[in-house]
Amino acid sequence: MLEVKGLAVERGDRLLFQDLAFELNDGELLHLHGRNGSGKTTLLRMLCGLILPAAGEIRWGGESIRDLGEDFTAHLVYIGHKNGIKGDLTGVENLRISSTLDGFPVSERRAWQALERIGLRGHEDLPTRVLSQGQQRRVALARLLVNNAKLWILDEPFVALDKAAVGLLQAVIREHAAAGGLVILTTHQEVSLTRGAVKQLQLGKTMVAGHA
Amino acid sequence: MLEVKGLAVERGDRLLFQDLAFELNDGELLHLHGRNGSGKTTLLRMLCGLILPAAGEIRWGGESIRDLGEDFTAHLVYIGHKNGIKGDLTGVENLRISSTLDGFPVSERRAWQALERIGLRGHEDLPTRVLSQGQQRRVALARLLVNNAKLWILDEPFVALDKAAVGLLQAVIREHAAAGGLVILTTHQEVSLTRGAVKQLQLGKTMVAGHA
Amino acid sequence: MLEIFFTVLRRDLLLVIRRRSDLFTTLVFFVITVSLFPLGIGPEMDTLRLIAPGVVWVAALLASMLALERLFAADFADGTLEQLLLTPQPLSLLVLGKILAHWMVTGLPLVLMAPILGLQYDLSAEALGMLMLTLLLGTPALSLIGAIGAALTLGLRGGGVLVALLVLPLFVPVLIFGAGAVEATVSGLGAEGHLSLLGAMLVLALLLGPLASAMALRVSME
Amino acid sequence: MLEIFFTVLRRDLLLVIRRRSDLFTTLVFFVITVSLFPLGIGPEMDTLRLIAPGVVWVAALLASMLALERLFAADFADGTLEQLLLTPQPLSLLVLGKILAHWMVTGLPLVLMAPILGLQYDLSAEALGMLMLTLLLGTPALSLIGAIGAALTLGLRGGGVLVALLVLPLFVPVLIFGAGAVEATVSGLGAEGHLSLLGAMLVLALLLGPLASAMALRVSME
Amino acid sequence: MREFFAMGGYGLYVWGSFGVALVLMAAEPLLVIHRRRSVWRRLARIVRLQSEETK
Amino acid sequence: MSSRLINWFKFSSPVAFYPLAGRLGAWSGWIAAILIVVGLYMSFFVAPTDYKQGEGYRIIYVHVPAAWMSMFIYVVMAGWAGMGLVFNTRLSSMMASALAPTGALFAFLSLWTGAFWGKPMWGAWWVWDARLTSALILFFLYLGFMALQASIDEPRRADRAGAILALVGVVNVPIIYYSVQWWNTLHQGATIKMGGGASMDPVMLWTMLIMTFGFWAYAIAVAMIRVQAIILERERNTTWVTELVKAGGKA
Ligand code: HEM
Ligand SMILES: Nc1ncnc2c1ncn2[C@@H]1O[C@H](COP(=O)(O)OP(=O)(O)OP(=O)(O)O)[C@@H](O)[C@H]1O
Ligand SMILES: Nc1ncnc2c1ncn2[C@@H]1O[C@H](COP(=O)(O)OP(=O)(O)OP(=O)(O)O)[C@@H](O)[C@H]1O
Ligand SMILES: [Mg+2]
Ligand SMILES: [Mg+2]
Repeated sequence: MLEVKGLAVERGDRLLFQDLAFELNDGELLHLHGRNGSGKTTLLRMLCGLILPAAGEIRWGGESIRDLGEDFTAHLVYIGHKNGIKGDLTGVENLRISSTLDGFPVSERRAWQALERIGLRGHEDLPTRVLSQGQQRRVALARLLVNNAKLWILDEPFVALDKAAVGLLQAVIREHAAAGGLVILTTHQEVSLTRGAVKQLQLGKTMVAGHA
Repeated sequence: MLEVKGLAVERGDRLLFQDLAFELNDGELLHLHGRNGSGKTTLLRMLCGLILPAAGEIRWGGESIRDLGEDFTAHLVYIGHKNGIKGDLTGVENLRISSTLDGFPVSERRAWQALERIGLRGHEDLPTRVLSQGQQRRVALARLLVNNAKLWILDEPFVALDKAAVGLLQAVIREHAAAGGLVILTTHQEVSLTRGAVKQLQLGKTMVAGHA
Repeated sequence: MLEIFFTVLRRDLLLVIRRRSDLFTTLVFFVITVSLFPLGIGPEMDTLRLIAPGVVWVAALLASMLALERLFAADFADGTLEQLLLTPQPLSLLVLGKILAHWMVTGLPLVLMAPILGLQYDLSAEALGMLMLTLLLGTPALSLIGAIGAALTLGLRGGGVLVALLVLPLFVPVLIFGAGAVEATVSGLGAEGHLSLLGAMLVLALLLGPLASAMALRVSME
Repeated sequence: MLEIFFTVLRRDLLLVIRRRSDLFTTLVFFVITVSLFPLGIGPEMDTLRLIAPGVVWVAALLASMLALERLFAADFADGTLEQLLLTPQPLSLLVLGKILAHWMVTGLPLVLMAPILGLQYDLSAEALGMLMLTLLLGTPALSLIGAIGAALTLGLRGGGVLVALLVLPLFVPVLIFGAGAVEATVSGLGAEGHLSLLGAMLVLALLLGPLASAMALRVSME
Repeated sequence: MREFFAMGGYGLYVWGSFGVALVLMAAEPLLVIHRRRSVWRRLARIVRLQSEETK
Repeated sequence: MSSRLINWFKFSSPVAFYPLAGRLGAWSGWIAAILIVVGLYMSFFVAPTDYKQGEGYRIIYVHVPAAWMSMFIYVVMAGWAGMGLVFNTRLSSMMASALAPTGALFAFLSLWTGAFWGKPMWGAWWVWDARLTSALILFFLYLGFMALQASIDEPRRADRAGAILALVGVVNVPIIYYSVQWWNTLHQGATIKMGGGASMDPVMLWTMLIMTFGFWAYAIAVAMIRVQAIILERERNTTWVTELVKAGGKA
């Protein structure tokens, strides 16, 4: 489904990577490795079409994502470093608005259920601004539960989550892949999900090492 | 050195915790547990004196930290969810300014060394705004290397760090404790540091569970 | 299609209601600016009547310009703008929804408040009517044009000045014809010419604004 | 002690230099506001001369008020303010450093620019001098008083309006005596009374501003 | 009587002042009492609900 | 009984103060009503016509007490607020919040009645002289205090932030009071000076004093009732409030 060929990226004066190529098919999970600053976030945003590559091409079902435009974003959920939720709205409102815009409107009841499932019972109707770091992350991740987009691009989804939530999220991701979805994710944490039958991609092996 | 008695906190209508008490002495490390939203961040900010407790007292060397004021903050480094670095300044500038204000001015050379040690070689003089998530976290953490404050309060210091950096940071923390320093930290990640001879404190056991 | 438009509109209005006083920021600025002048200049009614249309229109222009900063910045900072770009919806439609919400919060109150402020300056009923009419045509044009500037300068160092420099040249004609129409009415001349020019600018802005802003947003998000 | 003060001062100035155009935001606003009036009002020199002190002072007040938002907000958002509170330094000293830097960036340029703008309004040399002098005394007072409001409303819903409501009552006297002194000079009267009042306000602001802002910051960071 | 209300030509001013003062000073206590009563009612309802729950 | 009267410190806690506030409120309410009715009767039927200003001068009987009260209440409010800030006592901050609206009311009345007096006396509703300007500022300080507290959700932060604003604003009070002496402005100087004798017809003086004491009692009454409402709101999670409500305690 997703094909990447000859991708290269420059930031500032640096060539972060070049000639990057991979392919991802239905039901596959790609784990993107690399040390801090190796360009993982940059690559993920590029796969979403937010950044134009310096060279190379990204194809979805055989067509370039640039040409597809909204026909590509319809199949995509991206959760980045930033949660993309409004602090002044409640969890339920955030979820309902974002899913309507994603093209999958959900009922009020469905939204409450999703938030409860992700462990926010009792906090569904607080403005997300007052929630803790991990709770805010959960609100963002609740989108995964109500969305039926095919391609999930997740940038360090486990950050700030406690163990129970990490477990839950892994189950959700596995389920999605089992149902034929595509997942690309990065994480520095050791999680069982990234072991086993998972594609691996390492970025920036050639970087200068600077450790003690 | 640090003594906490009968601490209670309200946020909104919720009582996050009450009657919390512990003591921490030279060379000890305290690992604060608790699920998302259990009040860890709130407690840490209270220990810094940023939030006034609803009840209870925090003492440093026998005196209340409110009365000590700047005599307490002189012994304290706090690194929170937010990095507390300016995106428009370079790593070196950030480090030198914050350490001057902390009362331990460092030379330009020393700052470069610290940043190199924490793995930012080649990125020391970029505005931190263009750095990756993990690199920005490293800039914030570099303060630990040049500071000789006694009490370190670290709120999820390992977030966004890659494995090499996590290892390095653990070594730095161990060293500090071995030299008689006090460390309080939270983390949801499994790290070797929090196993072994470490004090543990669990928050919010009584919270509503909402997991799938 | 329409549903999407209204979702965005509702979302932005909801946000304003939650922050309550965001609703008043622009209005308060406008009222303050207009009301401070009698303090600074002194209370002679003849002078005041003379400068009234200019003062009110300049204040409206400044208020609109300052409000531009809030059009996309908050969404940019918390990552929701990025998410809007990734929805399978025509971006210019989303942007139009945002601009409309923005105008309802920052422009419409000015239109409604202007006659009350005009009273301070002893304007005639007719002149007050014309003031409202010109503002009703002019402020949406300002919001639409301004959106382009706001989108172009998103996240740039010193966005504020840059926006001012980019949009002012396009704002000034609106100011001149707007204030001109009111002055013409005050001095008993016809204002049709001015009005039709204002209308034309509004139509043009409506056609160009959302499209250009959407393109600019894509560029700014890189 | 002094070293700390200068570290903060240097830090904030460095930040402004890095963002380059932050330096100009306030100035550009000031220049635009003052220059738009002749466009909105028409070019009669007599009217213009009459309203000049008021226009310039109102513009300076508005510019200072709008700039307040940037005094603490950025540091609050990225967590550096929290860190400042945790340094073992007297907070009011750090705050004084920040206010001074802020005034050098937002107030001083206005003082220097004012005579050039005054020329547009056909003011005499004497009046221009008085304009500069009053601004030199008045704008630091505005920054100092404004800092209290900015600190109190940090992170609140609708900070903008609230700041305006809190600081305007305290700004208005500065405006009245500032513009009053210039008007007195224009009409050939003595301005000493006005000036000494401005001076008194500055001294009072210097005593109260940093202390009260520091206390307010501690409260706002909770 | 009419003379009294005319206040020697100052009727508008005198009654404008006293009238507004009296109206506001009558309204404020009413509003405050209303506020206390409605707080009280809300608390009573909460207490009732709680006691029903625990039953 | 006697120990209860002596132990004032006890009343610094909301529990003990709540019933006291109820009684104080009721008593001063009646006193206020009586004094104001008497004062009004005197101002229209007993006090003589002024030889210079005719009947128009009667505005003085609301204007001056309202102006005094607006300043006095501000000082008291700032005092309570400051005490709350320094000693972290809840009740003092609640007292400050309870006084603010009444203070704002009197500030508004002094402006309003002043304007209605100025029009016939000076021929203008408003002039920018020192006293009027500083009185207007006082009004806005009250509004700012209330708006600031209203926009903060966390009650303790609201208390503390409001206190800082109130304390900063205290500077304004002496300015209002002495403005007529420091600058010769359009506004009249104080006829009744602190400590010095009065230069006024004794009947007029008494009328004004009665009105002032009436306003004073009024302010106490309203503030006490309001502070009761505030105590109930803020302490709603405590057991004593629950108990009180359960008992249907009419206090
Ligand atoms: C809080 C501030 C104020 C105080 C303490 C105050 C106090 C007084 C006092 C004591 C008098 C009586 C003077 C006498 O003995 O004849 C007076 C008169 C008067 N006040 Fe005020 N006043 C205040 C604000 C205002 C304001 C805001 C206005 C106008 C809007 C105003 C307008 C007047 C007028 C017109 C008189 C009558 C003056 C005259 O007899 O010529 N006052 N005020
Ligand atoms: N203007 C620039 N000049 C120089 N380098 C830049 C510039 N912009 C970005 N970079 C570099 O590009 C890289 C961006 O990396 P990216 O954010 O994709 O990293 P990442 O792999 O996601 O890291 P992390 O694990 O920390 O999230 C960083 O090394 C950064 O220093
Ligand atoms: N105004 C409020 N109303 C209700 N609840 C609030 C309010 N403010 C904060 N809270 C709650 O207080 C808690 C704050 O927790 P805190 O940020 O200390 O959690 P944490 O233990 O650090 O969590 P994490 O692991 O996610 O970082 C959250 O549960 C939040 O919902
Ligand atoms: Mg990254
Ligand atoms: Mg936390």
